[in-house]
Amino acid sequence: MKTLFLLLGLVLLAFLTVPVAKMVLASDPVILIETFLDKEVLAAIFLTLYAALIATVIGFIFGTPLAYLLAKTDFRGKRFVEGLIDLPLVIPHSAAGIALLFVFGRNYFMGKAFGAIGLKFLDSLGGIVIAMLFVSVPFLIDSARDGFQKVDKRLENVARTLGATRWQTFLRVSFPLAWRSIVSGNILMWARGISEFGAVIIVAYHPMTAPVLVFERFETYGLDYARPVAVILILIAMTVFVMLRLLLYRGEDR
Amino acid sequence: MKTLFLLLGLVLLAFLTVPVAKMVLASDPVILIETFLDKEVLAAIFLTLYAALIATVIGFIFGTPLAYLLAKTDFRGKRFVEGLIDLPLVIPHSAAGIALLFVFGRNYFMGKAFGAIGLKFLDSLGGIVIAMLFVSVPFLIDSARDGFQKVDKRLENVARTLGATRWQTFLRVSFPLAWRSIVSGNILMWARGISEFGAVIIVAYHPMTAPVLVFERFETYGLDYARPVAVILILIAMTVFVMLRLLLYRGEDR
Amino acid sequence: MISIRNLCVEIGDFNLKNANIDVFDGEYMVMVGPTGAGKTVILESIAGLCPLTGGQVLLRGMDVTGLPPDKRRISIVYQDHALFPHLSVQENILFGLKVRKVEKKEQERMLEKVVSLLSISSLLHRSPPTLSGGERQKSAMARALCVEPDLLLLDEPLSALDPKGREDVQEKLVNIKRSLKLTTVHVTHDFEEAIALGDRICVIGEGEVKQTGSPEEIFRRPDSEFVARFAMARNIFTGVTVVSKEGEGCQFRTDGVTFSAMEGVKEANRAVVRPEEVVVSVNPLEEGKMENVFSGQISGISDKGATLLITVDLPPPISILITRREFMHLNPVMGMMAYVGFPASAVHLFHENTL
Amino acid sequence: MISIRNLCVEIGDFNLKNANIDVFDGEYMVMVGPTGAGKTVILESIAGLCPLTGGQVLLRGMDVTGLPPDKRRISIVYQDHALFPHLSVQENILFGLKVRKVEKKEQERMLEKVVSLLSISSLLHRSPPTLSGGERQKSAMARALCVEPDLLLLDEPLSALDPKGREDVQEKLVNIKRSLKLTTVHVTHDFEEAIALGDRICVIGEGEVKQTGSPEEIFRRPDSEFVARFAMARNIFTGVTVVSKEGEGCQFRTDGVTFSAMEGVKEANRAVVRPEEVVVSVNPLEEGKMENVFSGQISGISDKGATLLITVDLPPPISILITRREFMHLNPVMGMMAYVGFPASAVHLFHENTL
Repeated sequence: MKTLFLLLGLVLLAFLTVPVAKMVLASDPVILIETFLDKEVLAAIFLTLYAALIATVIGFIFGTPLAYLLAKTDFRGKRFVEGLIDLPLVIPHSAAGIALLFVFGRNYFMGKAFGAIGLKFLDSLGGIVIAMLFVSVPFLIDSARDGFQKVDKRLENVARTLGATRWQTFLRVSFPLAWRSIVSGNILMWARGISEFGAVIIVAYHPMTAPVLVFERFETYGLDYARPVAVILILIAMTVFVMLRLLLYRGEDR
Repeated sequence: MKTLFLLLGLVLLAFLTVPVAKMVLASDPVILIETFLDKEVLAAIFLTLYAALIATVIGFIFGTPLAYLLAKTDFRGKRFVEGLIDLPLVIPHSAAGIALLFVFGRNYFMGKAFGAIGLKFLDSLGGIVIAMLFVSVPFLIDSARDGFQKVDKRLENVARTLGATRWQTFLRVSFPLAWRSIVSGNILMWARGISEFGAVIIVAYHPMTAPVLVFERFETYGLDYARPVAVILILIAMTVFVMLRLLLYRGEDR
Repeated sequence: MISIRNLCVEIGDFNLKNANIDVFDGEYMVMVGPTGAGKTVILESIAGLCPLTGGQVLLRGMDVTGLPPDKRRISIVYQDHALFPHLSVQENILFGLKVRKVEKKEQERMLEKVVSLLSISSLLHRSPPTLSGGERQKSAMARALCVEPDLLLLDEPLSALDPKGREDVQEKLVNIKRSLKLTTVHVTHDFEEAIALGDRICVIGEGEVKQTGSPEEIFRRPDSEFVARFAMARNIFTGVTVVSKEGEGCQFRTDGVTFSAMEGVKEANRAVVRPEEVVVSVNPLEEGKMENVFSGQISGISDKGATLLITVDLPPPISILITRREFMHLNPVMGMMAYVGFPASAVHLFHENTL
Repeated sequence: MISIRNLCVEIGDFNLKNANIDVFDGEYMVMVGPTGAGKTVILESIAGLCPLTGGQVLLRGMDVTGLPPDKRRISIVYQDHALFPHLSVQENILFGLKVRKVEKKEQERMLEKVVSLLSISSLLHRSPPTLSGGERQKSAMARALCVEPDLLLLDEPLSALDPKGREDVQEKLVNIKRSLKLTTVHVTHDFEEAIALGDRICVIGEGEVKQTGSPEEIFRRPDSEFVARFAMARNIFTGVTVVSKEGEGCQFRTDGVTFSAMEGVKEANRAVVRPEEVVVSVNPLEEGKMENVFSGQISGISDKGATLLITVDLPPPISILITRREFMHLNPVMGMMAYVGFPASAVHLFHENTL
């Protein structure tokens, strides 16, 4: 049985890794460096990392409390709320982009409100951030919720009886103990934000993020011109992800 | 503390739900029905559901054994393999599409091999399926692995001592007990497949899946023409997801 | 004094009805009941950590039912794993003082006090996961005492420990009891532990308070079958009471034999004779020394190591606890004739509601 | 016969070195040791469920070390939660016969046999999560017996049960032992359970087999401090042996007093006197009846409910176990003078390696 399972598993692993590995390894380093130094590419990469970072910070501020409430309290309709949070995973991202435009677009509701204070979303950094936030915040919430759930209720109880207020208990016990999962959720959210394409291309074709640039080059010049950009993007995303993950797992025996 | 947390959480929930709800509720039912009966739309929706289903079946066949091995055996580099499986979550999907083309494209490696038996991937159902498979199979593997991990090792031990072979133990104990998580993983994979856009648009712009159609209408005719298609797509994805989820959770107290 | 009035708690399957418990100042109360009897829930209700469906908790006459746990000055020590794993032992102990913003000097004074009381000065800079069970338990107790609580709640403090750790922690509990005179509620499923430590004992079972009293009372004068069984009073007889004419003493008739008892209880339908209060012999017992003398066949010998249980059919079977020393002297054999005797004072009568 | 030869297992922190255990055909062996001593791991090694780092398992002389668990005919019953939750009790019991493709008629015959042996006919169509602990344990035993194993392994079969379930399951275990004469290895941390059930007892501790022998041997003639402590032989004295001139009997000198013992052990440096074999009295004991007679002050009285422990300083403190009946007769008070005595046969000597 093990042999068959191993075989099936290896086929799948190969399917997941070979295309990426082959593309990365077959690239000419000289062309990669040239591409990397291309001003348009560099700007797109910087924009992507920066926008994803902003989205993650916003997600952290608003998502962590929600994760805590979902982990530690019980209320009617909790499962419904959990379903809502997973919504962005299920909705096609191009449709999600349309939905966001429908609220944040220049002529709509929030778009008008924010427009009055000079913040516009269509084809702007703001639009990229909300698109990234929408599609990647569930990863942060899920991970942080799991982290808070793993914190023993009794530790929080003990803190309360020792005189800690709810706030003190959260800051000194729950949060530090769920820290690993929260960081891990942040990394995942950032990585997902960097890689987002469908919602971003609808909300903001320009300024161009790296995934959109890959698509544009592919559409305009074809596969061979899109490849170096794709490779650089993959390398950056993977490096950040692997490095932070190693950092996080070090010393933890799971 | 609870009030502040609730407030922050509600803002985030509103951000996630209001755009979708507003778009769905503001749609004129007549236009929705008209759009739905549009041949192009209907064909795209059918193609999307069908292709995602094939991807899920393939994912089930190859992914379940891998999930079982990851849950039940220990080996050097296990964490590395787990990292590989999460690769598609981190890689920008447009870049993933390029990578897939690089292996399955007409002039490359697997593309040639499959081409010889008449199976082509670029701009075909086959291409859509592999794009969906690539980006959504991690969801199935993660969920199935969690399910297998929750199966008490001692139940499998008892089955072995009673005379069950490894196969019998898998089929009669591990699989039935992990069933819920496996089904849940399949649903999630299917839903993710339906909603995939970035990788699909690169590998197969035509035949057009629903998420690509939304993008194309948006690019060609603008927001107002893309919206009804987006709404229909969201409604279908959500209905399927919610129904199956309810079915699965019924009678389970979690 | 802490008073629990008509406490009702419902959590999942668990349901506690109208519990009334009083603990006097400086008293060490042991609450004992089978696993799953909801003892931890009662402690959490007292501390304000779990919502009540009814009832009140009074602390020194003041109703604290509405107060949040951090305002109650009630410390709780859980059975295990309740040290903050990300803090050192010292940081754990000082946690309560730090969140209350007690000044540094006072912190040091309290730290020194509890550390010497529990003899844990060598542990202060260790991390909880590296400690043994007993060390963890002592650290958790130090943390609980450091905030000078009005009431200390202990949740099965000895159950998760190996024999060595248990002895050590039990000794520390006796120290605390003697030197601090702190009002304490200790819950356990172990009846021996209750007898050894409790000033008073409260038996919980089937979702209610079954009986409260001194160890002697619970042990020798149970007022229900549940308590009698829980206190391992193996010999519980069903029968009827016949009050004797003189008014002093009474008779209890069960299954063909009649026991003499000291005091009558109205409508008593159960008699309890503790197995360690019965004398067994292979020779006829001297009459007159004991009010109840019977003979019968030995129908069971059960070896428990240091002690053994001998069962003799009077006809109703009665179990007698003897030590191995007595066993070797007696040398009983299954089926052999034996004589058993017990004083009237060993017969305790009570009324059991049977519906 | 099943023989375990030089078994070595390493899993995480756990490390078992060179364990040698023989279990004879039809024997009921109880393996006893503290929690965390690796008893479950030994059972899993015997069943082939966990990888060995060394050693062999022989079943009826055949080396089965390399056989997968489904080819060994060894059944295991875990402490709890080991019924397949998605199958009914009947399906659970028949699981082993179904996977072995035994024919229907034979399945029915075996089912009937084990069901009547364990009296669980009323449970057959229930689902495991609805059963009580004792019912689950009996169903799991039925499932294990249904495949007619050559060896039955029981992992703490009584530990997770409440007193009622425990009595019931223990009775069933005795039934099985009597009627099937099945070779059985039962592991537990409870010494009383081991004494009550074992034909022989094997004590495991600190990663090795400490002693194997009859209950009597383990109980009265421990050969290490570990076993003595585990068997609750509270009085362990360190000293030296002085063989008396006549060659029969010997003396053991410890801390200012000298005990007479029956048999000498070479270089014995420890003496054990079990607390239940010592007599205590407030009146001087008759000389001549017992070889060892001392007097001292009562320095401790510890109440365990049915029994009590009295400590008398000889000067070395010695504990004496008495029943409550004896206690009430004796009426001892702390600091009072008391006389203690025990025969030479109660003194057991052994040699403890001290490095």
